[in-house]
Amino acid sequence: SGPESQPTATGSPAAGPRTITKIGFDYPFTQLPLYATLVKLATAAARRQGVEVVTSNDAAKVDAQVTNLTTWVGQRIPAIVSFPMVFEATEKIAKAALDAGLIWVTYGGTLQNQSADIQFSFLKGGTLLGEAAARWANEALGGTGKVAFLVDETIQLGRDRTRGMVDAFTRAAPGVEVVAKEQAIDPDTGLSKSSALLAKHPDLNIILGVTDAAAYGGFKALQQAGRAPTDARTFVGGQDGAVPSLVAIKQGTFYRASAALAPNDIADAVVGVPLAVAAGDSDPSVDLPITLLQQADGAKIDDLIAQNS
Amino acid sequence: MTTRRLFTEAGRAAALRHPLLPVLLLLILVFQASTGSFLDPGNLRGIALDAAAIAIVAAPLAVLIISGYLDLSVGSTLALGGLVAGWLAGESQQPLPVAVLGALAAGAAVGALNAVLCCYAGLSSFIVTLGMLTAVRGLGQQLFPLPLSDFGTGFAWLGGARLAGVAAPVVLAAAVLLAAAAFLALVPAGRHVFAIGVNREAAYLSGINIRRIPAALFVITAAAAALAGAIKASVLDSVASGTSGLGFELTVLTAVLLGGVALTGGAGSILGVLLGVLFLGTLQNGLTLLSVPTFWQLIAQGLALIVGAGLAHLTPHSTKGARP
Amino acid sequence: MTTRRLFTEAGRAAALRHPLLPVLLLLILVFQASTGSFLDPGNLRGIALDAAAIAIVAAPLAVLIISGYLDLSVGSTLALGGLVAGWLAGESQQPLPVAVLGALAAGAAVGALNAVLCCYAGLSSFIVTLGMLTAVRGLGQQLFPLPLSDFGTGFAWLGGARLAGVAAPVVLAAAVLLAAAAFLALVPAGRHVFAIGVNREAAYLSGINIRRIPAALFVITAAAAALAGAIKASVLDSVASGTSGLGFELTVLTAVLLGGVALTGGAGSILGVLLGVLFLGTLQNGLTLLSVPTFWQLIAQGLALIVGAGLAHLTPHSTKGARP
Amino acid sequence: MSLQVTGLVKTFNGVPALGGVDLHVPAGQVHALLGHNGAGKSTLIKCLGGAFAPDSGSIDVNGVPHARLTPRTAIAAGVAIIYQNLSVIEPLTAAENIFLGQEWTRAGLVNRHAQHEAATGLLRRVGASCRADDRVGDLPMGQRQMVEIAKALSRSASVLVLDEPTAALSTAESTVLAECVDELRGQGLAVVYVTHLLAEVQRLADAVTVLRDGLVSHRSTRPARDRSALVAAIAGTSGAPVAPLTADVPAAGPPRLEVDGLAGPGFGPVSLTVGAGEIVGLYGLIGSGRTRLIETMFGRRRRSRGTVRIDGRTITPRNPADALAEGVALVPADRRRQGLFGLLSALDNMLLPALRPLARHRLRHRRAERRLFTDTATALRLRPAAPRAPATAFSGGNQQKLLLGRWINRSRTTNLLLLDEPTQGVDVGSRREIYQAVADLAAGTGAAVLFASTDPEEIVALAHRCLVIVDGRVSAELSGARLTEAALLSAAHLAPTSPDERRTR
Ligand SMILES: Nc1ncnc2c1ncn2[C@@H]1O[C@H](COP(=O)(O)OP(=O)(O)OP(=O)(O)O)[C@@H](O)[C@H]1O
Ligand SMILES: Nc1ncnc2c1ncn2[C@@H]1O[C@H](COP(=O)(O)OP(=O)(O)OP(=O)(O)O)[C@@H](O)[C@H]1O
Ligand SMILES: [Mg+2]
Ligand SMILES: [Mg+2]
Repeated sequence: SGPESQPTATGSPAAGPRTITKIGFDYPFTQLPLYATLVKLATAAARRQGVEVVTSNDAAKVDAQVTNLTTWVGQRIPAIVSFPMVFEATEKIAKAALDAGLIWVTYGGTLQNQSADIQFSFLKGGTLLGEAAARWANEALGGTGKVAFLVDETIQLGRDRTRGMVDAFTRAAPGVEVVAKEQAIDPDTGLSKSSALLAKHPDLNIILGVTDAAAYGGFKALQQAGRAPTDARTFVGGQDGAVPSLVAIKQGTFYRASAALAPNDIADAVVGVPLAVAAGDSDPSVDLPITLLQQADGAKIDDLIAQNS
Repeated sequence: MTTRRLFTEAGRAAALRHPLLPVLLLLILVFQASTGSFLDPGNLRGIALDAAAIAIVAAPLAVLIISGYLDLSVGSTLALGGLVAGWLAGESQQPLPVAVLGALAAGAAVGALNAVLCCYAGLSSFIVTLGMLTAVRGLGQQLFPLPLSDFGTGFAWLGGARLAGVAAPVVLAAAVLLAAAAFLALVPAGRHVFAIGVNREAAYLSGINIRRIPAALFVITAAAAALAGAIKASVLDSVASGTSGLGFELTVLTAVLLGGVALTGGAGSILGVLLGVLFLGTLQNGLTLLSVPTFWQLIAQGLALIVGAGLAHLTPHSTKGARP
Repeated sequence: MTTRRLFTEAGRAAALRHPLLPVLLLLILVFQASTGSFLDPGNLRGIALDAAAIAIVAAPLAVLIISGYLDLSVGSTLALGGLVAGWLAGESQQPLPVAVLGALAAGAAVGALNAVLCCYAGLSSFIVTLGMLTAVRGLGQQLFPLPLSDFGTGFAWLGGARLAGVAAPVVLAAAVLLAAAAFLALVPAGRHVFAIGVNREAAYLSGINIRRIPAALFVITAAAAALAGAIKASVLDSVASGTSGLGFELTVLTAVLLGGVALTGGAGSILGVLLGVLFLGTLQNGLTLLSVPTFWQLIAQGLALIVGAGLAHLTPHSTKGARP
Repeated sequence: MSLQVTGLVKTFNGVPALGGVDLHVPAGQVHALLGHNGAGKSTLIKCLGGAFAPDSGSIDVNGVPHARLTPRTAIAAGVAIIYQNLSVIEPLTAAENIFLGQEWTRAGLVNRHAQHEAATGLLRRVGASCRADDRVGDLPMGQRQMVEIAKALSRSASVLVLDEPTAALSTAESTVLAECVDELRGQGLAVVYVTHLLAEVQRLADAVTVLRDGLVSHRSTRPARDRSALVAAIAGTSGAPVAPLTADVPAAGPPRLEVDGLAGPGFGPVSLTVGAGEIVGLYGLIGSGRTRLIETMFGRRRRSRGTVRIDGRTITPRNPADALAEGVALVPADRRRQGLFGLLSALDNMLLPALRPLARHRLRHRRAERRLFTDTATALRLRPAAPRAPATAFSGGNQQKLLLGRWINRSRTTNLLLLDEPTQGVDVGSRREIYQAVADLAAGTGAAVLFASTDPEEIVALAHRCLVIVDGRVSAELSGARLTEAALLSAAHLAPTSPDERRTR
């Protein structure tokens, strides 16, 4: 099952309102910049609600995530919000949590065993970026040119974003030649892969990244290849809403778009959804929108940058 | 020598050889006192299950390292084993023994390649197995780009069954540890492993087969990694080629070295390795129980490793390198 | 001995010592022939820029390894250096020299801790620096949880300036490589490095300070890693504590070992290290140019490492260990 | 320039290795330090060089007292030491080794040219045939020893200490070394000279001190005259000289070992036979090819042609394991590199190949192992006879006994025993035990024994018959009354040039 599949056994066995004092927030990609922001904002949101947030140290390892979740279930952390690295691998633990009378909230997808979920459509985020880039290509390049994708095939989230981005772009701008799909999620790799691609295709117009970090590396590679930062025939876009990329967008460079999550909304949901479940809310789940940010969205960008500092 | 004196000597020797033991006990005490739930049966079961997969690989890896070689490819081999077992059990609907045998065969194949390159062609085992770590990961992702899951109840036995109240993986791990310890202590070839690790040339001139023994250890280590992968796949009822066992090689190696095995070969014990595995498991579990913030956990883990190294240094083994 | 004979000998010796050289040339030829754009100045500049950061760390690390120690913490130290430099240049608006000095100081502090633990307390450098790898990463994330960017034009000089048409990082890397090579060949302490790596005890008995030299190398290696971090931060005009330099230690170590440096100490050359760095850079770049699918790239990289190990094995160095 | 050691004590884990030793060596004296294996000679010397810190006592060098020395302070005080375990650095050149730690520099850089010149002079002075820019790892043991001696001389020391410097040297090289020592005495150095060879004591020493179990048991200033007193003091028994064991020459029968035209890189063709129970010595200069011949028979090196037959059966071992399966055993010459497992226990070292034959139901039979160890240790006078002590804690001579015990014990059926320098570093008393053990093995089991030695005294004492090897071939055969030290020396030195010199040219 993936984020798109339907839950079959939603709901916690323990009905009726409860009070919870502690929420375990398990976000595995602790190396990502977003992580620190989320923890900070969620902790603040929790304090406003009078509950405590504890975090796990998964370091992007499935093994560690499973171990830590198991420990939490054993420890009876009353509510767990978890972003499973491998959804299938988490099903059993979620079930154990529900069986123990705990609240389980799935983040970024849906499990069969859960109390509620916080949904994002990563596919949708990718699609937003792909469509925006295609629109720009059709306008600025007349529907021609060359595009390179910096993709991620290793985890579900990456595959979803990749599929959304690539499919949407190629559907809407069929005349643009796809010259590469290279694995890259960090700026270093993004930079070196883009440099190599630029050697082969000096006229590369578009680099779309599965993360803002990777796309930012591509942004730097283009500049090193002599592209002026405001070049009119160049487009770079990424996903996440990372600060360096937002700054570049705001400055009017050819880094033109980012499919961004709103950390404040997420943090509120991380605290709010389990509390809603505890309060007996009949429909506690939320679906958080991913928004495409471009230079025109100056205020939103400022807001996001503020949330991230 | 009286029996009593023998015992006292053994006790002193154990404490001297394994200074990790008192520290592990102290750690457990502190965690129990501060969390109150460390020693809960459920929590201990969780630690044991995690430790089991590590121990199953750590024991043969320790023997391999004592013989003077190294295998860094176990993380990817674990993933490959899990994928093959999962694919056989799930998609191909084979019974559990077939799935496990398939995983073992896949692991053994990787191990055999390592063995040929390191023991017979004489290449550096560090680079070769680092290369295999990358290549086997790529192979696994190429063969199974998408996660596998839903392996059926037959396969669930491997990770979930209880034998006399103990989880099957823990029973397996105990068997592997005992076998490795018995091999080192009771079988002539066990001593040969030490001899090869200390002085290959002298071992060769003593008529020991200095290629076949480490080669067999490479195969066994890789097969054990694949078995651990199958167990993990069974426990989680799923396996993903990109993430399964990622970084596992460093965890196992850390446990082995913490346990007092010398990276240069020739010294180490299985009891030490068990202590190393338990130390890591206890630490990770205790830090989570204590709700230590993420980044502090990283710092604490790093420092604990260094403290562990300091203790391993106190063992008589480590006087090996001249330390004037 | 005539000059001519000297030259012929040197040529033969170089080919024998560095079998990676012909293979690197072959690789370049193949990539150029199949892609047509490998030798484009822009592409070579890209490779050189990547290789520069690796070489700056690989050169001192190689010397450290020759002396018989190891530093696995360079990946996190690189991140710390980038963070400190970026913070000084960006938030604190300090000029470039201050930012670079800050990074060097942070790196040197990490290196000094490694040095005390490994050289003076005598702990295993493998475990200690593995622990530091984790702890320093945690420290960096704790201090700078959010990514830093926008460091201003002054700081951009470090990664972007051209000196006589060559990028500043490449000039720096060349200087570091030359300094390391000259140190090993010309300075007494450089010869002592080999002596310590081969036989610590004998070196000690010859009156060599077997602690201070490796200790200094730890500090220099860590400072170099921090410098590389500052350069990367300047090139990218951003740095993130969680991902910067992640896995860098393995890349550098691989380059060093491919270059024929013995992990057991006592053997290696800086020319070999340079070849190792270029081999890795060329391989990764060429595979990208050829649009090899992701997972096949992993497989090819792994196999290339093994082939590289096979070549390193042909060097006279590796006959060091008895190989009956 | 003098050395004065007073009340030196050093214990290992509570066991004293030195129990309060006094030693006075005035300037211009060569002082022989003697004693059985494990008596504490090397321990004393390591205290002088700063390798060990003594528990108590003091060391006066040129009138300056030191409670403990470090290698640096020892060097600075003018003490130069040649340790029993060579400490050359293999990847460095001879010149770099000679000046290691004391490099000649110009503007902070190594002055290679000057070092090369000076090293060449030093190497010539000690009679070495290697060149200053040879990589030491490529040199044979004898040349390495010469490099080490040159290194000690380069330090312009006032106290020179040599720990069994001739153990790896042939007679010719030992003679050159003796001349060097003579010269240094003339220059007023205080020289401490450790050896097990009484001939050297008589040739060189002005005074002797004999250690016994860490205590001084005998002192003399006229060592040349009381040889039997020395043997008594060292061995702790009556001082009969090492008696030849060749009295009972085995009855002639079919040969057990027949070597026919055996040749390999650097030696041969060699043809020889050894009868049942016969002990045949191979005498030659360093580099004459004895080691290569022996190692080829053992499957350690490739043969280029020729056959080896045991009891009429041709054997073609491809590796040592094959040779061992045919009942061929080898005690190698390079103890540390080819024999010893430093970290492992004495029992492991001695019985490693015996574990399998002793096993019951494929499991180790510890009681039998312990019994065999005790018996073998007693037969060879191993000191201490501690099965669990690591090999590195044994003195040099006792390490050699561990290796001999590996193949000379009753768990083995040996058809052919190959020994390469079997008693290097073994004291006079134990040497007799070892000869006896070898002779017993030959007489008792009818094994053929072939051994290489650089010590003519040893050949005369142990061999029934001796083959003189020159330049990789048998150049003469001596037996019975013709087998004398003088005959051996003249036969070996008849060769026009030493093979070592030819090889390095
Ligand atoms: N590192 C050590 N640890 C423990 N015991 C040691 C160590 N080194 C030497 N000994 C012990 O000290 C005693 C003296 O040894 P030493 O090496 O000084 O003897 P030696 O007189 O040089 O003998 P040899 O003639 O065999 O070289 C021996 O009993 C030896 O076992
Ligand atoms: N310590 C050592 N390390 C490496 N190689 C060695 C060592 N000692 C000897 N050798 C090599 O082993 C071979 C035998 O050396 P060595 O000179 O002792 O014996 P040989 O030449 O056969 O003559 P002989 O035994 O008569 O002296 C030579 O090729 C030498 O280079
Ligand atoms: Mg001695
Ligand atoms: Mg020899």
